[in-house]
Amino acid sequence: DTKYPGIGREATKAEVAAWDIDVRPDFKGLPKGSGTTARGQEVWEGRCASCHGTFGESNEVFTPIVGGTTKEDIKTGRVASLTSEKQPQRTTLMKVATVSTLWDYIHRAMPWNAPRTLSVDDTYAVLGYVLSMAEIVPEDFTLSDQNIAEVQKLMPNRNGMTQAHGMWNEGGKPDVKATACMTNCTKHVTIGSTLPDYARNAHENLALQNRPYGPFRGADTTKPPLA
Amino acid sequence: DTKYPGIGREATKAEVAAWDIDVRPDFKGLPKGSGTTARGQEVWEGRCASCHGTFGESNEVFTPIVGGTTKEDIKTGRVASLTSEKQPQRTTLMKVATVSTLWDYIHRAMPWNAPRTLSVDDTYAVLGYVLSMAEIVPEDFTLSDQNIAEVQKLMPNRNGMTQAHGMWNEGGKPDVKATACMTNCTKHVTIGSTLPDYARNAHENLALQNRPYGPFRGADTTKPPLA
Amino acid sequence: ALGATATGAAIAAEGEKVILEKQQWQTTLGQPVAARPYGMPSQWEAALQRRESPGLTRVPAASVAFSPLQGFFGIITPNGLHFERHHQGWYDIDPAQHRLMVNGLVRQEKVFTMDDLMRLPSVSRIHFIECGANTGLEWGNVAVPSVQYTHGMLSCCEFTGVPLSVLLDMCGADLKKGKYILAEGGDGSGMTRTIPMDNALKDVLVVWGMNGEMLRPENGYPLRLLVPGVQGVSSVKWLRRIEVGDMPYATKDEAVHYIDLLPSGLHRQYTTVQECKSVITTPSGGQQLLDKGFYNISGMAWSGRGKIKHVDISVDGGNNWRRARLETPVLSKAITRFNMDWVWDGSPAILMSRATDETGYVQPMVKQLREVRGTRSIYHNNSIQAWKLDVNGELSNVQVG
Amino acid sequence: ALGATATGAAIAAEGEKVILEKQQWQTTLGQPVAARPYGMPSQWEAALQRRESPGLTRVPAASVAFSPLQGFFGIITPNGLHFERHHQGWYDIDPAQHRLMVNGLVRQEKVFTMDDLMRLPSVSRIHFIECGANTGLEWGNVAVPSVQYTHGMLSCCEFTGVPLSVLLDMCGADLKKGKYILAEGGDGSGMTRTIPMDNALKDVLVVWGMNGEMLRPENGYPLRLLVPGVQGVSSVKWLRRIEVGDMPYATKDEAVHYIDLLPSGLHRQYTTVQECKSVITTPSGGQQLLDKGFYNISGMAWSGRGKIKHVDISVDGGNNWRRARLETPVLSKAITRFNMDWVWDGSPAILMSRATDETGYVQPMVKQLREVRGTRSIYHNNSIQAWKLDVNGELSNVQVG
Ligand code: HEC
Ligand code: HEC
Ligand SMILES: [Ca+2]
Ligand SMILES: [Ca+2]
Ligand SMILES: [Ca+2]
Ligand SMILES: [Ca+2]
Ligand SMILES: [Ca+2]
Ligand SMILES: [Ca+2]
Ligand SMILES: [Co+2]
Ligand SMILES: [Co+2]
Repeated sequence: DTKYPGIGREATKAEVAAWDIDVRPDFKGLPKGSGTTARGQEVWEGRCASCHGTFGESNEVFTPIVGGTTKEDIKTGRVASLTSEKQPQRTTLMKVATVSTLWDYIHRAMPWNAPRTLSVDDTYAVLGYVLSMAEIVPEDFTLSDQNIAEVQKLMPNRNGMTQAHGMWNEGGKPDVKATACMTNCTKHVTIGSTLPDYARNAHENLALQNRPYGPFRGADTTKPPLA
Repeated sequence: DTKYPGIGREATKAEVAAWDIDVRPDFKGLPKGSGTTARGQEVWEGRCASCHGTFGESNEVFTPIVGGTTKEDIKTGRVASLTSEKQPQRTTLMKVATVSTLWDYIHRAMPWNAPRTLSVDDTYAVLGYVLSMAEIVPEDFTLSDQNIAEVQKLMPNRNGMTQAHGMWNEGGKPDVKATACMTNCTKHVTIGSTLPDYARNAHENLALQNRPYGPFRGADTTKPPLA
Repeated sequence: ALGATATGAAIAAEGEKVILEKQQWQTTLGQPVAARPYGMPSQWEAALQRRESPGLTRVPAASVAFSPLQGFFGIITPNGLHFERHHQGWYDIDPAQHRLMVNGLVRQEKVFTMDDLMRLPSVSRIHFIECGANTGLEWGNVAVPSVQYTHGMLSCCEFTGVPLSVLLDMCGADLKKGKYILAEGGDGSGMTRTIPMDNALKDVLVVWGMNGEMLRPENGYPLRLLVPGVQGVSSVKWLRRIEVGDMPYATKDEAVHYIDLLPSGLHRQYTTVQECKSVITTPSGGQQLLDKGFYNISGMAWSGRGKIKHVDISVDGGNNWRRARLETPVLSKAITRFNMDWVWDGSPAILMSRATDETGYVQPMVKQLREVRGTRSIYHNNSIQAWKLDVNGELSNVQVG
Repeated sequence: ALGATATGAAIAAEGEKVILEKQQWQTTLGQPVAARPYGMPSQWEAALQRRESPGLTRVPAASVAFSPLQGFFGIITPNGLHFERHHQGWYDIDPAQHRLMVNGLVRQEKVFTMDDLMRLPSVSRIHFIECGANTGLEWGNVAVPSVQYTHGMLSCCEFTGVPLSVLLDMCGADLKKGKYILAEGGDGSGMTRTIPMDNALKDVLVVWGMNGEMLRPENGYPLRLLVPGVQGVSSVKWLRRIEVGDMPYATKDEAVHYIDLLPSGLHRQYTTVQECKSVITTPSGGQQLLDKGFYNISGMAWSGRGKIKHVDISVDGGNNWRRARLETPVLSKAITRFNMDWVWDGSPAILMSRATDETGYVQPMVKQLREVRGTRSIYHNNSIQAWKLDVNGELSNVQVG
């Protein structure tokens, strides 16, 4: 470099290969390989289920991965339960539109306590197994770099994303436009929501989360408010 | 207070008396009292000499208090040794112009490890003794609020201060005026002073005082500079 | 009844003992310099800590520790109290072992050491970082009791580093095809985020310095990205790689999280700008006023779209508003501290602040956001916060309207 | 020969192990949030500490601990590394026991608790504090090896507090007769300093907040005065009393110290303004360059008389100068960070910086100061600092001219 002599060096091919592990929605970066759901089940039960549950349903360590998607969703590419108040949690498969995201992330970061220890083939296998639990692919399936683009077409929420908003770029158009009224702005002030009683002390005693001197104390939330 | 209701309260007379201990050059704030040089010697030897030396000459804990002033200085009110390169240290009495300063400070802060434990009379006594060591007052003297103004007239450096400078106030006139020459400013760059060899490692190893990474290391000052 | 207090208590006629009697710190010798070569807060400041919100996450290494904004002053976040958000725990990486790689659509793929990076032309800038999920707990209803938990995923620091544009320039990035960059972290999560190239070239920094010293391990030591004005997750910590590409990457934290569910069932993807927002930090939820009288209402305002223009404060639930004083400096994509005089007469009050940024955008009521985005958005809740002050002097979290 | 380095070392053909092999922090789970509810710097930052200068003082409770400026970034001083200067040691005073008294020429003498003070209208401002004796070791000859010891009694923080004018107003200060105030500390030294009333009314603050949190005990917790632009000793720590008076007080630290000996034998008294000054902090004395090539020259500039207008840098001992970039914000009586690109070709060099403030005052050479003030001044040495770079890559402290 003539502008900044002496700084930085060429990356070697092997170095780039070692670190450039991302996989994009167009599958750029996806390594060749494959894995069966049978092998996937082994991996899942051996290395994933303890945190995510046997069926990917566990809420113990993180929100569930599997659940809330239907055969109908696979057809439409829109997860219907996302508009239902009944579905208590949004699972991973209810949200994710791109199968590449899951391949990339599992390979990059899972198992959580031993990231980057899954082989490429095992990543295909376990991802295939997760998809099979959600009945996106058959019970007996071999996911590979060859057929993953076809699987993409089955993702239940593949049509569920919009980028039609003004919030990706600084110059984007905000979607609400409030005005700065200064006087007599509301006839009746109504309180829509207050802190539930059980939440008063749910973050432990606020008296101990404020300075013991100064303009204010912390309220003693182990007791009811002062009379 | 109508502007800031609820904030602050009147100080009581006793409170102001307890804290308003400063003594000004015009002796405002000086409490009534007195002490002999004999008592002063007791206080000095019991409570001061361990740090400042029997004759106020010690350099062990702080710069000397006594020394470097003459009978002549007492007449002129200017300490002649301040212009001499021979006087190695400037003692307190060579510098201080105002006897109030010493009364205030000894009463306020000495003994160093037990400040505010000297009585008013003992403060007169020990200050008188210090002045007697410098032969500003006689060996056998009683300093008091009645005669301290007379003693002020004997302070060796009482005429030694000037306020004729531009550095007390932000708007004052600076006493040097440099110019911001940009090119060909000095024909020959001369180095007036360099770090003495013994000073290279006198602050311990600079290698351990700089980050072990980044654009620079610390020089290993336990060794000579790299060849 | 209002809480009793030392100050409120009657003073004996002669005065207070703490003044009339000499105290230990006035009559003894204190501690030497460098007793603590690296200093710590006073023993009396122990209440100000980073804290988790119970029940919010299930495992503390994929979690949040909130900053105690209720005790903060000014705009600078003390490094010891910067909020934490990790996906796979934090590391204290040896800087000598750390590398940054730039690859993808560049003329020359490169590797930089920390030695290299810190030699490059550096800049220092004060910016906020706000997690996209800040105040997310409140999209539906009031859920948490204090500003530490409503707004505590917020910081503002002076960052020092090299503009990303310098690195892209050094590697000869293809600015025609390369419309996006991917930033990747060196932790177990290998956090990856897409940043539009325009944005990357504008004001994105690769930083090592934070408030005068190196980044703290919890905040990405020795290197992180800083994407001003954009949700915190994009400011990838422990930064190890920058790739130049021609399409967004739809990474896990762009395709499964940090997406906003609309009432239609669609999710908004790549919502990143943190819109103009403010909050009163003192007095705030869970604080207790001891007395009527004068108070300084104080808070923070910020915008991902530039500078704060003004902040208005209401003490009557939004019916009437007064303009607050803004402290200097007022900087782009940085917190601005505001203050306002107030005399509390003892009657109930509802305190709210409303910020306007230099684009003219006015911080909305939550109702307005819900009209467009519904109640299940999690991210980007920049609505006006209200604190209800009761006659007993206690403030609590409420939603108005 | 230049120092060898990991970076400089030849890279194996396939590349570096730290990249080719997976590292622990990429393959394991890190530490949880709030592992440290109050955070600390990385284990790799231990070199950056406050340090005494051996031989400077005889007892460490009446001494100085210098800040490691050689490792600082930007303008904000991290609180843990703020320099220390105590006269009788430091205390961690219980804020509930601390009081501020205002007395003297006022209509109503008053006592304030911390509860009281923190309710008053507060302001936040970024200002430097420089000890009047900073760089004092160098009035005669070069004495110390690194910028930590030449310039390390310098800081710049965001302070929060109440303007002193508000307190004076509350007490009804007699502004006609009351031309001076006395500020007094609560420590054993009862540090006392006179401040002209004009100054006191203008921008002096009574502060408790420093960089977002409370002052550290070493820096006056829970309350100190902040006299912007003036030598640090006037910013009295552990502030307990303000008196309004009609003449200067000639306190020990105004009559025996912080006075400047002129060649005539006269001492200048009440010299307090810290005039315009700058220093290159990286690279600086005692640092070792590992290689030729590109470097960022970086440093700090400040003036007690206002804002920095520009900073010039010379690499040839002052013969030729180039203008440096100033980082934002540029604030009055605050540090301004400057940077300049530089390619080192391996030949000897002498690096100097020269600041100009908004009054047009140009930082002088030490020779110019000595022409007026002689060599025995101790205080207010704001002269241009020079660092000599040798062919071996080591920088050392020199005086030019
Ligand atoms: C020790 C616990 C643990 C194990 C074992 C584990 N995970 Fe996870 N997993 C987590 C946690 C925690 C997260 C959330 C991480 C975060 O916050 O970014 C997660 C996230 C995920 C996600 C993304 C879910 C979402 O909605 O963001 C997927 C997919 C996943 N894991 C798959 C796997 C697979 C496949 C395996 C085994 C190969 C596995 N996990 C093993 C704990 C675990
Ligand atoms: C334990 C040691 C110690 C003792 C005992 C002590 N002093 Fe000091 N004295 C000091 C130190 C240290 C200083 C400098 C303090 C500072 O840096 O502000 C000092 C400063 C002074 C000064 C100001 C000198 C100057 O030039 O600033 C005077 C006057 C003084 N002492 C008088 C006394 C008297 C009178 C006593 C006894 C009543 C006394 N000292 C006892 C350590 C001591
Ligand atoms: Ca190199
Ligand atoms: Ca890639
Ligand atoms: Ca009161
Ligand atoms: Ca007085
Ligand atoms: Ca997440
Ligand atoms: Ca001193
Ligand atoms: Co986040
Ligand atoms: Co000082």
